[in-house]
Amino acid sequence: EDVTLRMAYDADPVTLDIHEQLSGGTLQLSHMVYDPLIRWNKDLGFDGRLAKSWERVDDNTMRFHLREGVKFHSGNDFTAKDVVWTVERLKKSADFKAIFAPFSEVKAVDDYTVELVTDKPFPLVLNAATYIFPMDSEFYSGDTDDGQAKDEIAKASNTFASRNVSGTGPYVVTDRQQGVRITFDRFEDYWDTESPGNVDEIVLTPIKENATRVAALLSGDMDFIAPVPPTDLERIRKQDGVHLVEMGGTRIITFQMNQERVEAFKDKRVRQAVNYAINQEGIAQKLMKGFATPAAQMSPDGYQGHNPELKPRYDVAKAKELMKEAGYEDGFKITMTAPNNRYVNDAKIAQAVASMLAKIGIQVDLKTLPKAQYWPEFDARSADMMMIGWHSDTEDSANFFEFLTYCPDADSGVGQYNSGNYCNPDVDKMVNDANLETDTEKRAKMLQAAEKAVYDDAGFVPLHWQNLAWGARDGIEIEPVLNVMNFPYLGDLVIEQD
Amino acid sequence: MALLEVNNLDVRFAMRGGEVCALRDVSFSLERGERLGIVGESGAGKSVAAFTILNLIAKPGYIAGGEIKFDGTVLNTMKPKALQSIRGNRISMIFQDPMMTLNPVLTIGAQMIECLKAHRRISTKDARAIALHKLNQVFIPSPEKRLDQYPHELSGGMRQRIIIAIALLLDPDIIVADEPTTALDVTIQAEIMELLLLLCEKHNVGLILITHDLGVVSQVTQRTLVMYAGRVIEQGPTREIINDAQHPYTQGLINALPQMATPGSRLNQIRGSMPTLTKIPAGCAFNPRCDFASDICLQEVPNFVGSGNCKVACHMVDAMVKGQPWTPILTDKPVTKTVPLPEVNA
Amino acid sequence: MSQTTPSAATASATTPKTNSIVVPGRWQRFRESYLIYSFKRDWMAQVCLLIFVAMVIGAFLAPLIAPADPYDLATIDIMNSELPPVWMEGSDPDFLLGTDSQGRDLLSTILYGTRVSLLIGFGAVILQALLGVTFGLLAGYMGGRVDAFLMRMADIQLSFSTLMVAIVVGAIIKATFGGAVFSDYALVLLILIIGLAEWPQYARTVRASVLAEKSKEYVDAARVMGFRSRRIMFRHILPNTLSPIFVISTVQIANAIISEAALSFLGLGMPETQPSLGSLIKSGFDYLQSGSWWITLIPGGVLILLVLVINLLGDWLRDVMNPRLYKG
Amino acid sequence: MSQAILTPEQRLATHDSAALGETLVEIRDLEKRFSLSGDFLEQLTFEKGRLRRKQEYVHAINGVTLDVKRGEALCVVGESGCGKSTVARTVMGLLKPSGGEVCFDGTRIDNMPPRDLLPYRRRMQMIFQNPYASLNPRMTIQQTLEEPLRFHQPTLNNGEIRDKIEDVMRSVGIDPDWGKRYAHEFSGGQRQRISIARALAVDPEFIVADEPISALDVSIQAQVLNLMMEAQEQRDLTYLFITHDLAVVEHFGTRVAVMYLGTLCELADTRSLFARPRHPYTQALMSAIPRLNDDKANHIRLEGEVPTPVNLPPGCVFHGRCPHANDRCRIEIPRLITTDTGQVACHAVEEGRID
Amino acid sequence: MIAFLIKRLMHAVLVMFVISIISFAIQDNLGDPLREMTGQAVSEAQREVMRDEMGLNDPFITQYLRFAGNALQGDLGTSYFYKQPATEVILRHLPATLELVMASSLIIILLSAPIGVFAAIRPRNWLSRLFMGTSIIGISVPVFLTAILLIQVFAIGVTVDWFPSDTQWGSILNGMLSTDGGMPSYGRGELTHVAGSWSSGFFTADGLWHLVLPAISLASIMLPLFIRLIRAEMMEVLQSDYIKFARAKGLGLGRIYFLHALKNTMLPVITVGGVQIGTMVAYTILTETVFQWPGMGLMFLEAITRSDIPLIVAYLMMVGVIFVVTNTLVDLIYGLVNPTVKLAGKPA
Ligand SMILES: Nc1ncnc2c1ncn2[C@@H]1O[C@H](COP(=O)(O)OP(=O)(O)OP(=O)(O)O)[C@@H](O)[C@H]1O
Ligand SMILES: Nc1ncnc2c1ncn2[C@@H]1O[C@H](COP(=O)(O)OP(=O)(O)OP(=O)(O)O)[C@@H](O)[C@H]1O
Ligand SMILES: [Mg+2]
Ligand SMILES: [Mg+2]
Repeated sequence: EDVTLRMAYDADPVTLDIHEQLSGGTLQLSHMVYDPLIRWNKDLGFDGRLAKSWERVDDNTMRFHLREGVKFHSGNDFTAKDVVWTVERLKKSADFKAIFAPFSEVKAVDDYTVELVTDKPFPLVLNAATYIFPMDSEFYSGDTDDGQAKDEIAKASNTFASRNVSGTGPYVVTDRQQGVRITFDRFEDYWDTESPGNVDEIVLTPIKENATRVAALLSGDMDFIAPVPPTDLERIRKQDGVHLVEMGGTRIITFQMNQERVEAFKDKRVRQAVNYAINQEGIAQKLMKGFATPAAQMSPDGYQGHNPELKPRYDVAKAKELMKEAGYEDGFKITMTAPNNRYVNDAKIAQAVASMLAKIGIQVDLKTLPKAQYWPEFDARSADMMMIGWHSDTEDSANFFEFLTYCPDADSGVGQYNSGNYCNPDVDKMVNDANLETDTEKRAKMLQAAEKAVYDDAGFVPLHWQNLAWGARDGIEIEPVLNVMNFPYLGDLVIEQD
Repeated sequence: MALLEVNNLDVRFAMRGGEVCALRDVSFSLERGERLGIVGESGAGKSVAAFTILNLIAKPGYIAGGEIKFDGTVLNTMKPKALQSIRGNRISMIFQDPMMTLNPVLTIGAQMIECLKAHRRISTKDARAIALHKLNQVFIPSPEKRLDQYPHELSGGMRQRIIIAIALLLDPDIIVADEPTTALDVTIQAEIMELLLLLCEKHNVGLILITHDLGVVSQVTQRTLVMYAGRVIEQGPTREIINDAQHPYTQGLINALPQMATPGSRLNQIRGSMPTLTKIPAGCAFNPRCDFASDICLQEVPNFVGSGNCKVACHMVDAMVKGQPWTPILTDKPVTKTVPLPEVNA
Repeated sequence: MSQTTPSAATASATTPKTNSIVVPGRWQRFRESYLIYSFKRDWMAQVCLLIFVAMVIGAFLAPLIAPADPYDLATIDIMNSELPPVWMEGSDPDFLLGTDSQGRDLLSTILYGTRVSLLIGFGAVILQALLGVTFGLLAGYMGGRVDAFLMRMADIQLSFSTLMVAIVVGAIIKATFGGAVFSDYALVLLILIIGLAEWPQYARTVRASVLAEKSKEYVDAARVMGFRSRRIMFRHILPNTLSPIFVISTVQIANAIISEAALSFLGLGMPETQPSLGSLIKSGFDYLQSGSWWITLIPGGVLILLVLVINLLGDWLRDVMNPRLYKG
Repeated sequence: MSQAILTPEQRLATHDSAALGETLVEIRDLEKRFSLSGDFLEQLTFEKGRLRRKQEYVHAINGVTLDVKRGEALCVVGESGCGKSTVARTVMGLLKPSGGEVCFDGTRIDNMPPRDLLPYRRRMQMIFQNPYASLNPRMTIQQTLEEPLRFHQPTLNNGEIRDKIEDVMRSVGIDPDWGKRYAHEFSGGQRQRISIARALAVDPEFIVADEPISALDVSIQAQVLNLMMEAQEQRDLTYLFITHDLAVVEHFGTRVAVMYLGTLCELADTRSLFARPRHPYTQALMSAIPRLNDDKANHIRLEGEVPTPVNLPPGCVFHGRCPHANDRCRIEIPRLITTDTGQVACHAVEEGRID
Repeated sequence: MIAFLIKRLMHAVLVMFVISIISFAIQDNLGDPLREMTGQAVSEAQREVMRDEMGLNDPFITQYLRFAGNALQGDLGTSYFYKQPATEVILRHLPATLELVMASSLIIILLSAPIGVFAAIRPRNWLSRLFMGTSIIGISVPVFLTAILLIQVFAIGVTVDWFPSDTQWGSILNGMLSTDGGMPSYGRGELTHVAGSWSSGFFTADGLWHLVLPAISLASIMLPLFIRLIRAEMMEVLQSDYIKFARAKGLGLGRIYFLHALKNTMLPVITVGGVQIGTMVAYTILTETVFQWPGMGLMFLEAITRSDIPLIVAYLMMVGVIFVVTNTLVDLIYGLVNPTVKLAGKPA
């Protein structure tokens, strides 16, 4: 009998074209329908998938040996030319081109060998390779009946690729009703015959409302749900017949202090005072129900830049002292804006931060906005403190710095999300250097130093890393296939049969 | 024995402020084929009397005493089912406003046929034939067509004729007509009254005609009952009452008609107005408006006196000088209410 | 008795023995009115009024009687969050009804929240009434094109629920003032939004009763006197349409409070920093299943109670005043 | 001082001769129609495969010409819906006529702007049928009476106004002390007297009374009629009195106008009309009055149904029900002809077929 | 009739015009659609290019005229999120909403008429009082609270342990007040494809089972209104002369209540109720949110969070059309039931 997994996410994939948008949803889909060259394992190391093995040829070149005998859903054979075609397409994608910009060339050495070439030494070649889900170049070449190129990437219109899919992955899309349901069947010719996965059919239903999603699991309508809201963790833990899997996440939630708008924030002591005033532990415990790891830096544990010395420094007395030193004993008024439907408990966190700041005399005028309206405000830097959460697309520390703490520069685009205008050229330099360093250990040292420097500067207010949680019916062994990146390898999922 | 006998009828309304008596001690009788008129000013209790005959008084009203005897059986204690078989069948009613009496969403035919079917085991076809026949009797032009029309497609006079046809449908013994023509024009009123009279005479149907138009009463009825504030104050043969009223109120009513005065001269008016039910004066209810009122009128409710056919409830009948016109004192008191009643946004 | 001439009759009437009749004053009239009469006999109405007045007083005296000021962020400690009400285990006697997820005292928050809800309810209804009564009067009195136009507008607006109109109006307001201003003036704006969204209810009711009044002859009498339209509309007709307006107002206050709650539930209402009952329910909604039911159910209960007593009072008023309301 | 009430003729005769018979209100070819078809879209119909605009009207008045002489009480009678009220309301300026003109004291008033009309408003007043609807229920009697005074005579001070109101209230038999009461505290007859007081308060010359007594009981009718006659006497009033009660007309009117379906069919002074009705409709009307003293109704039965004012019949509007109608009546609209006693619009009378 | 339909058509056009102008005027302020369409790392410059490509930077008039031109040809634009013509997206979501509304209407119609009539005929009966009391409570509880409670009680289940469970009565009471849950609380269940974009949940047990809770909660707000409306109208009709006349004719009570009175009661109920059922489409927003019912309401709310303007505009216009259509239907039905009304819109 067929084994079916009924699962609910908060959203279904926006498109079937995995190059159209770089988002969690797309990657989750990618891992079901496609296989990457290599993929992250639980220890944040790499496992080969379509690449059997790889080696660094020189500082600028990485060579991948591809698996043979792999078939696409369309029946086409998988070869090196598909990899080349895919990387080329990635470089055209608005969302992915940044990740693949360092690669100057991708070469098919023979049918089952490809090389990725960079101009400069580049330490993150393997990170980037996790984004290469080779597409069926034959399937996507040519024009459709109405004269559209099959490989076209477009956000606002219906392309061939957004409706049709041919990958090498464990599942084939059989039915898709956007916003309602998407159904997958196990790919019969799947190459990975060693995979323990025994699920024949997956039905994915989007359930946006947290409570309803949890209710669906509890009432037995769903086998597997994600995400689980912090408030319901306890319930799922307690309930018989279902279980919960939690992992420390990699998305950092922060507040940025705008130095251009607020004179006081130019003073390092004030910024430090703000950091001392905030009780990350309290937020993580009370608001997030332990569903977050208090943070004092951007890089989560396991990233190269993670500096274990940096600890949250909650100390209201110290904060008050610093305020006094800086001449702001009586405090001042600021505005704060945060989204209210972007991050877990975002608005509640902002409120808590506001009341914590009130205790050292900083009166906060807080507004929370839905994300669609929040981003334009954020781009306009319209408040003195703004919330931003960040997940590193490359699963690497440098990405945090580039977007969040670099001195903003409109031309190169760095510091795009640095709404605080924090600028420390030394830190920027450290990270730049690290990005040319291919020696992992050296590179880690450099990045950790950068984290320390920002910490000392109190360049922003780190709050916590948002944890991840999945709920499932007992007998669905999700734990082995889950990871901190939040793309479950469902191809390997085992459902216990009784 | 009279066909219909009403004895000492008391009807009350349980209002929020307490009970009010709409009818007190009302007695009259009707012989087979007799035509009786009930006159009185607005609020005298004429309609209540009419509804009570068929025990149609709706909550909060109820019959507090007395009995209504029809053909030997007492109606007011009858089981609802049995009463139903008398309503519309042996006693039927005609209401005041022909525009409101017919159900606007049912065809004339349906409303006639259902009435027949409620009382007779009869096929729809036969019922239709009877209905047609009755429509012919009331001189409705092209009756066939009318059966399928809705009330709003007909004029007021036509509707009232249809209501008469419905009243006659089952050849009743008595028709109770509550102001059947007040909503109609003079010419049509004359027509309808003539028709009613004709049919009643032809089929020997008893008629209780309620109206405030003394002219109509004088033309149609044989006997007349005058009501004031819930009581009968005078009754007797119509001619006698018109020509020689005994009660000061009846006299006043008749004398106030413009026909009774020389054109252009002052009319003989009764001062004041009828009391509301909640404010009925002690003694004779008419005493505040009466020029002949003496002490006894302020204290005792008068009993019927009178010889032969005419009966009148007045203490002063004998003391009165007949034909004395009324003193025109214009100023009177406003209606003061003891119980505030809801203001009705009509 | 001799026949008196009319003039003599008039003269004799000038010396009436009616000095004994005292014309009641306004207050006495009110006390003797049917309204008070039936109020005294209806325990349901009395209980409802009592609860309602208690809630109103509690809400508006909140700054005096509430144990804490939920707007003063400095007094809030996250470590106090989600404490249960005193009758449960693990509670803190300082927080009678427990605390919410931020550690705010729930009792105080509810008192302040009720105030916000009531302000919005009353404010919106006043606005609706102003707009609706004016438009309804105009439409009913002027008739013709004015009537057709205004009623068509009302129709179109009624084709969308308050929610949708609120979303659209909210967006327009944001367009005009900028998104950030919204939360600063959320109270005023919600009053505006709900007021703008529901004026047709009034307009239709008022129009219906204006049409009924207009056909009455006292209006013709006023026109015959040569009074100007404005005077006739406002001095003669308006006072006579007051009782339906009064009755519909109670229902509309209840509706406005519910609308606000619904908007807040969808995240389009009061910000969580200045919570109304609706946003309190919403903010506690996430905690319902995790066991901290009081954060959402206590404000929910208060909301239901408030709306219920207003509705019951409205029902009673309708029974007493007996206006033939436009039902739509 | 003891003075009997005078007959209408006597009343006319006692007026000083200059004013006597002089025309106060002149109604010329008055027409009024009401559209039935609503707005443009509702007028569209689909006929024979094409879209057409079709407008329907109620022809409430079709060319009525009437003079009201100073000091008289001109009664208008006719069936329900024949346009009596419409004539009254048009004369009062409550409706704009669709054709014809209305003159008051020699000045045309039907097309005057409201501002200029004000002085005339004061001189003409109206009394309505329904005593329960004609007083504003939210105003005290005092307010009801004061308002027109203050509006039309802004120069009066409070004391003068109070005196004046006391005067009128007494003259209609209402105790001035009750001014603080509201209308619902009064009975129908009292309310009607208050309405009359309101009309009298501004000292009008001309009063239009639209069935002022038909909603009242017989005993109260007498009170109100008496009051109106007294007022006429004391204030030299002119009445346009609308009613369908011919007994009242006979008692009260100096002249009578009989209307049928928006047209005037007969106009004569009361005495002669009752003595010798000329128009067949008038005759039918007369015969229908229930008299106290004759035992059997003996009225002229009219055949057929009253036609609707929407689709007016061609020719004489009465021909469908007239026992004397001939072909001419079915084609040609009769014009008013002057007879020895008044005016009548009937071919049969003109031709001498009926006398 | 033709005139009537033309009039309604023009009404619809007017409604759509007004809505389109308004929704266009607000579009800038609903947020930036690009943010939902691109990843976090895409630069502002690149977004600007995309905006240009999508014509979002054109002046208002240009955008509106372009939209209006297309709209006249039946094209309301393409949803940014679904990448399909907005009309198609809406049509796909429409059946879910319509089925929900239909199910609720069914509940409302089946329950409100008997209860309303009963409460009117026997106003003092304890059962009527109970109904009326419940109905006023029903009106006072916001839909979303009803929905949440329904889910809690019937989908998740509640365990009551207020009474001592060591006593027999305590455990019985606890058992009576506790529920097992297990009712489906989200989505539409198993669907059968009917035609075009219409998949129905009416034909499978699972589909119907899924309808229960959402339909009840949607009905919870309207049902009390209808009961009260029917009761009030019925009580008024019962006072009328023609009912008295029917009684005087000696008709049976059944016929009087259920033919004479009810038919007249239905007239105002149809006008008011029909419009209410039309607006119920709009009320579905809350219910659909709580039950994650994949209908138009949920779609609309999501379109708002995503600033999917073409979809928002199309939805608003659709609701306007639904309103006009239901109104037209209601008037047609009214015309059928009420003989005094001709469809020109005027009583004869
Ligand atoms: N349903 C009722 N509830 C309370 N009082 C009532 C009711 N029906 C009648 N009455 C009272 O009974 C009295 C008599 O009313 P009834 O209708 O019989 O008068 P009427 O003589 O028929 O008057 P009209 O000539 O106006 O028809 C009135 O004073 C009225 O207030
Ligand atoms: N505002 C209006 N709109 C449409 N038709 C009207 C209007 N007013 C009057 N009519 C119609 O004009 C005709 C004459 O009406 P009018 O009120 O003048 O009659 P009437 O003689 O006063 O009748 P009644 O004796 O019933 O008062 C009637 O057919 C009436 O339906
Ligand atoms: Mg009566
Ligand atoms: Mg009239």
